[in-house]
Amino acid sequence: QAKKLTAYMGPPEPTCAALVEAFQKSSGVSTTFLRLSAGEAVNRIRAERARPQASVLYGIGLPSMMTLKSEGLLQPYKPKGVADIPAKYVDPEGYWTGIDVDFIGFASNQTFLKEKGLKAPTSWEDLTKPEFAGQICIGSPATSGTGYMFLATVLQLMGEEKGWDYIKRFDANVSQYTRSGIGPTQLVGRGEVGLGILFAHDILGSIHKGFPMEMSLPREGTGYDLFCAVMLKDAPEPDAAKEFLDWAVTPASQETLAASEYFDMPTNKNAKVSDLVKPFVNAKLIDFDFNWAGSADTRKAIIARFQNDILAGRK
Amino acid sequence: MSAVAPAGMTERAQRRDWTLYWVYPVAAAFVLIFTAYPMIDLLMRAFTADGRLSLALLSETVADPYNRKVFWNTLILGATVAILGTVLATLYAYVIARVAIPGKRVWHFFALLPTISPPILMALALIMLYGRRGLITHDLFGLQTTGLYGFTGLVVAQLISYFPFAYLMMLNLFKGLDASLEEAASTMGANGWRVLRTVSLPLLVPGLAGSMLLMFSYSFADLGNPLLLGGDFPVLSSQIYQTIIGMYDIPKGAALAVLLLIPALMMFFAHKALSARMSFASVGAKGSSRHREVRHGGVRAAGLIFVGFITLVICLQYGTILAGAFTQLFGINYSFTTKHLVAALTKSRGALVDTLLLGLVASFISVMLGLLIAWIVARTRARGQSLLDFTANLPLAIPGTVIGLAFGLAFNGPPLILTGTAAIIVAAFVVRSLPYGIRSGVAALNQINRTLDEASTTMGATSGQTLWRILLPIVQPALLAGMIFSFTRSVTTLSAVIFVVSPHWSLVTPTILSQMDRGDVGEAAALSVIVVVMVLAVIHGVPRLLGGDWREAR
Amino acid sequence: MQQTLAKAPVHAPAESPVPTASSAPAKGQTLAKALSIRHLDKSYALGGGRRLPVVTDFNLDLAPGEFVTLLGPSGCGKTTVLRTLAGLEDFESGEILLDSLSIARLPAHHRKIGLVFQNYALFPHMSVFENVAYSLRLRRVAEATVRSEVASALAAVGLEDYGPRMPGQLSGGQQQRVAVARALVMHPDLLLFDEPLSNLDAKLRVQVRSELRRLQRRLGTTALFVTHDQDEAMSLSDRIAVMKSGRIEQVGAPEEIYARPATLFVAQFVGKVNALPATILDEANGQVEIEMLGTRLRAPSPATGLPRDVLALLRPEAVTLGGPDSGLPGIVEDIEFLGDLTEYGIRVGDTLVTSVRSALGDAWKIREGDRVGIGFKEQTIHLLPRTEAAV
Amino acid sequence: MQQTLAKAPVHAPAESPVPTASSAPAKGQTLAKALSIRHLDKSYALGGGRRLPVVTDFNLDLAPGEFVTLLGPSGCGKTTVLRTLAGLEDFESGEILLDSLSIARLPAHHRKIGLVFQNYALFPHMSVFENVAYSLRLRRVAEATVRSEVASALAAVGLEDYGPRMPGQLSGGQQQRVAVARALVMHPDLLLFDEPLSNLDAKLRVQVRSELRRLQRRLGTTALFVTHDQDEAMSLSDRIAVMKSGRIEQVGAPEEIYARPATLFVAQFVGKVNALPATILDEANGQVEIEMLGTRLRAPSPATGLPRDVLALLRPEAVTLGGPDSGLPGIVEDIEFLGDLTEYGIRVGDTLVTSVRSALGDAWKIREGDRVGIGFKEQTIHLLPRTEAAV
Ligand SMILES: Nc1ncnc2c1ncn2[C@@H]1O[C@H](COP(=O)(O)OP(=O)(O)OP(=O)(O)O)[C@@H](O)[C@H]1O
Ligand SMILES: Nc1ncnc2c1ncn2[C@@H]1O[C@H](COP(=O)(O)OP(=O)(O)OP(=O)(O)O)[C@@H](O)[C@H]1O
Ligand SMILES: [Fe+3]
Ligand SMILES: [Mg+2]
Ligand SMILES: [Mg+2]
Repeated sequence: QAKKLTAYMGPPEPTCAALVEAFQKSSGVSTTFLRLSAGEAVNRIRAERARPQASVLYGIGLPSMMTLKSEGLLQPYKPKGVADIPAKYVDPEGYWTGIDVDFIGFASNQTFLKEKGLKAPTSWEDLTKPEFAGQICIGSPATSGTGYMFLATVLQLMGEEKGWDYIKRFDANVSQYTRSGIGPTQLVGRGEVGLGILFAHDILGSIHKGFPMEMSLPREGTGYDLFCAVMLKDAPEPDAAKEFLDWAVTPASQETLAASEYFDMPTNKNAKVSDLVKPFVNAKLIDFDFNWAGSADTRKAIIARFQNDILAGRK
Repeated sequence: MSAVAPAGMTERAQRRDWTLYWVYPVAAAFVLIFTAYPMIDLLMRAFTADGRLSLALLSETVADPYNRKVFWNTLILGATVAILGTVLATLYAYVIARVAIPGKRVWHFFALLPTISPPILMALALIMLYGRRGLITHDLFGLQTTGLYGFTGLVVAQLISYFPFAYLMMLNLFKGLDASLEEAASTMGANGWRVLRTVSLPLLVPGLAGSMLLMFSYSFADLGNPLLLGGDFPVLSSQIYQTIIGMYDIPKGAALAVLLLIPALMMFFAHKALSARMSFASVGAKGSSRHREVRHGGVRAAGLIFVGFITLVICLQYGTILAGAFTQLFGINYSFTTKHLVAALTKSRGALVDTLLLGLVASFISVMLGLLIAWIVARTRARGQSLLDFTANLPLAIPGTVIGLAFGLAFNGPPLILTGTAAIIVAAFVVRSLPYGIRSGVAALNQINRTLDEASTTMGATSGQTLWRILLPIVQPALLAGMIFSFTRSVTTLSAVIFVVSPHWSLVTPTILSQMDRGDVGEAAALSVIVVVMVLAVIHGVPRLLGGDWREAR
Repeated sequence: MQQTLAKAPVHAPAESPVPTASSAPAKGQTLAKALSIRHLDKSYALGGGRRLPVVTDFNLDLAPGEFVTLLGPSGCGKTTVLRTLAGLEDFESGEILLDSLSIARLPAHHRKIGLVFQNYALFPHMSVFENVAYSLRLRRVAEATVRSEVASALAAVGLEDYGPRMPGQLSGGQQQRVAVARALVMHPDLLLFDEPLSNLDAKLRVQVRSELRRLQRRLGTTALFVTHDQDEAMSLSDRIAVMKSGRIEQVGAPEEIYARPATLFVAQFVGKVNALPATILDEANGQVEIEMLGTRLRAPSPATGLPRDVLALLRPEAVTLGGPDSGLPGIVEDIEFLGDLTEYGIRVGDTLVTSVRSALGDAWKIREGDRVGIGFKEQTIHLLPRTEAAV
Repeated sequence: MQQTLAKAPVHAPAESPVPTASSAPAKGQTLAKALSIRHLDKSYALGGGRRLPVVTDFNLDLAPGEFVTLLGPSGCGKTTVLRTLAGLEDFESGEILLDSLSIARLPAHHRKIGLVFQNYALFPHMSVFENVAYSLRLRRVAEATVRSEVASALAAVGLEDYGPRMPGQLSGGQQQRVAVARALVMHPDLLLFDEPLSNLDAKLRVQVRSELRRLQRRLGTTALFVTHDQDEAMSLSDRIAVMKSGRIEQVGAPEEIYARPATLFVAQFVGKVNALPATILDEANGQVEIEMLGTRLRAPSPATGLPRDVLALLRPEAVTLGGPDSGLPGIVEDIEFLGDLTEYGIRVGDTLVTSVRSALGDAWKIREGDRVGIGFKEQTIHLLPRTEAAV
């Protein structure tokens, strides 16, 4: 009798489909998936606490995973090939395993740069320059992982006080906070705004699609997120779930990501990196404190302050 | 007639007959289980702190100045959209129903197109047309405006999206007016405008109020537009969304939802009081429904220009989407391609089929249920009908996200577990379109002279038979409109289903959303075009299947 | 004698309906039913908590198969009575009995009472045929029967060919006739008609009403008929009930109502009448001697005792016109041509006396201003106490 | 002579309306206007591309201030004619002139034509007062004037106290009267009435119609009145136009229509008539000798030449009843009581002859089966060619 698996997944639909297909081929487990954003996934898993519908959650950022873990919604499992993955990308308790890494980058519209005779920003401070007034777009920290990651990065890098001060100055240049983190790609791509703060894979994906965009990184270092695979508490299909997690850490699995136009850095040392990502393999990443950023309290505090100090002030 | 009366019915109702005895419980049960229960379940979260009843959370929410600003924003936006939308809809309906202009079928068709507006994409089309680099604002008029983001953009977007519903409602009411009343006015010297102002509109006051309520509520519940175009104009729906999705804070989201309920409640009761005072039955007794058209040259020209302008705006929207579906990368690379269409048809076939199926089932249920509740409200004096009416109408005011979440939370555990089934999706669809079914049903029933019911009754028909054989056929157009509405609404709703879709039942809108999220505008546009075509096929096909008469309705 | 009475000689006394069927009921029909309305009270809410009493202590009994007409001025409550009988209005108190069984608490659709609405109430979405067939369809009558019943009902109202039309495509009179056919076809226990022929021309009205009367007799259905047309009331009814402000003023056979009205109101309502002040001088052998218009006359003595001061009621057709030297001298003041009759207003002293006669072909043509002599058919004089207020 | 004619003696010949105002128009009123309808054709779409011709080559002229009644059977097109005049229906061809100016292309609200609808068409959202005041408000008449005008219009129809009521709270007859008041108050150039009194009882009807006629005269408004009531037509109208299937059959003064109908249809439509086959034997000095029912009679000679075989038309009131030995012997077969008159069907050989007389107070009471002798008022006999098909 064929095994079955139900998975909630974060990556774009085609990537999920490609992953699931590859997994089915290699394991024979017939798999259904549902694509969800981070917030949707967390709330759904909470809502389904009494009667979980899925066994696996894949491709959601670490902060959300930590929320789930703290609420007792995850079940520890160490996948078989976990040794090939650097220790900092794996939960010592075995609740989560990192699959791919993505970092915050700056996307610039080339037409915009050319028209105004400007250069792409290469430091956090560049973003507060008057040339960029009303030209920056970023996912809202309240609804998107990208926006939250940006806030957390800035606060970690600059410290609480200077961080908020920076954000205030940064806000003066912001044209719009979008619902989803990826929202700015459309706006930057079409020249609605000049700059976007985005996860690198979103920028690279847009460049790949043909938008006149380029990517740059802050030289002070940038924050990153770790996209993980986990097994859910009381998973209805535990065996298939384990099989999936085992497969998820393999190079073959991680290479499927790039093959489906999802441009991330795989965590498995043996996995090949796609050409678009290669120039950024050595990007300077800060030592991101997921424990701090992922805790529900931090999250609430940061977002509340952002809303009251920053958003409420905009007319 | 004897037997024991179920609780909650008046003496009068008892003397009627048995129909009420099954209709009422069925309707009440549905509303209790699928509207009241999840909503109460969710709202309870706003009133509990540490497992005990408390107002702490609520007062904290109200005290927050940011929330208050958001609250007023919501009200102002709602009022603006309600008033402007009703005015537009009434004018449009008037021109179509009463002014002699050519091409009415075409104008009617385009006015209804936005009911099938695919989520997010409409807003994106707006950006592409009227944004900073918009084809019209920038490329045509050389403007670099950010006016689209914020209040103005929201008003425009919500008007385009929601005016058709009000239009449909007003059109049916205009058609139902007793023609001889307007004729009488015109023989007494009233020109077209005066007839409209002194006779038609006053008779339509309940309908106008209903339309306002509808627009108000849609504006309240709209999430997609505020998220995309809201800019620095936050409203409650997006605030609730951010609180729940962004901060994972369900209780606070619920508290905000309570805030949203206050104006919704007020609107609801104001409308109810108004229509109770001002409904005048006219159709069907001795009246006639052959209306004369206004032939005045100036009026015709003005009507044509007005209708043409609105149609142009709508066409531009859909033109943009169509262009997006068939070009490599709209706005950047205009070379023609069918690859998006092929991709949409192959990859999303499952979602399309599921959506069609569930949408049809849901629209049928919601229309029938809506009519039954409308009948209870408009034609019986059963006790508790007001409460039933109110509860069933609640979802009007609540953002789909909240309903979806409430569903997800409530039906995941005992006593009723529906998570992962098709039933929960259908129920969510039905709950969301039921209010429209009820409102248009009540409006239509109120236009039917009671002597028709009475004639039927004296000839031996039970109230059920009267409902089925007399009222139902006469309100058929309204019913069909309701069904079309419900179907399109179900097919295009996003927020409500995001928490109830399951891996086993996928729907088109979440798919479009994720395509948009990953930047596959072409594929999203292609899928939207398919949805539009599919819905049009249903709208035109179902009536034909149900018999010639139904076609009249549109 | 009235023709209709000759065939259906049932005059039930007011309080005890005689349960004999007036005519042999048609095969398959149940026996005709008696209707009894006792002490009916009904008012309408006017808003602001005020109520308008519309029907007050209304009593009426119909024998099985009887055809009674309700006459009364506009707004007196006729429609309200019918609607209450049909179960469409609640009422405050009273009792409605159909064959001694109370139907007051029965819902309308169980009453088997057919009502022809004053405003027709045709179903706008059904063809004429389907409108008429409606009650049969409700009872799941076989299609063939439906066809023949509907066809004959439509034929009865002269609309054989209109079956496929929609009500909106009919003239007012045609719609009204459909409403009548629709009620006839359901073979109810009681038929209520609310001015069912008001929009028909005289010729058609006579035709439809005699057809209607024929059908009602054949089916033996008890019927209550509201009309504002005296001719109709007189020629159709077994008995006539005259209403005034929600009460019954008088019930009786048409001739009785016409010749011996109980009140001045009734007298005036069922036809033109001369109400002349008179004084009783003497009474003997069933005759009274009265003084009126300055002359002495003999009139039939009324059943009940009367005061000295009375009103003498004289129908215009009981006032004859002759040459200036015959009878009482008068001057013609007013002439109105009414087709078959011409009406004359004759001034006698201070009083205007109305007389009618068929002027057609009269050798002697009367003109305004002519001097005439008037006479009275004395045996038609009907006396009422003078206290009776003039209407 | 007819009273109304005495006061408004305007009989315009059909094709050339005489532009004299029949009565002095009230102060501040514009002069009365003549109406001329020429060759009007109108049909309704029946669906499926078929059309139903309803009005065909309709011609009618009204002199200024004239009051003409349109009579005709149900469904003959009366309402359609009125609606077309008011501008509520399109028509295929023809011309409508008001004082020689074509109004055919004028929209309804510019025509200044008042129409009382057959179905009242009261505005349900306005009180009775506001309904009547509507046209005045449209013309921004001063509030004080509105009050007095509305009050007097309501008084004219006997509804002084009903101003604040809503139409839904009125009886049928009350609604109808409000509709009449509403049309009167607007002082139109042309007043169209579509059976405006059909739901009123005889007494009220007489009252409202004389009030209506008085107002129409005072204002000098030209009026076209549809009714199905012959008495009404006869007593109200300057002239009567009889319609049949969308055409005018005859136009003329009431007496003319009644005494000298142009066709059998007209004769039958405006009253009961005996149409007896007769043969012309001889003609001399404006008299003809005819044979009828086996006897010889003298009748007035008709204006136009006639074939030998004719129909002799005799109104029932021109048939007198006497003792069995007087006149032609006959047997009473049928008696119908109609209030002021009683109708008798008398068999003479194979033929049933109808006679009416006021039976009231007659010493000699006729019963069914009695033998009687009948006589004829010969000078009222009206002859028509026999080819004229019986209706
Ligand atoms: N809208 C319509 N569509 C089709 N036929 C119609 C329509 N209205 C009226 N008719 C038909 O036209 C004819 C004339 O109608 P109209 O209403 O003018 O009659 P009428 O003379 O006023 O009759 P009545 O005295 O019964 O009111 C009728 O035979 C009627 O059936
Ligand atoms: N719904 C109502 N609310 C208040 N008053 C009403 C209502 N319906 C009728 N009336 C009043 O009740 C009285 C009786 O009305 P009803 O309709 O019974 O009269 P009717 O005798 O049928 O008169 P008509 O001959 O004019 O039809 C009238 O004075 C009317 O104004
Ligand atoms: Fe939604
Ligand atoms: Mg009535
Ligand atoms: Mg008519």
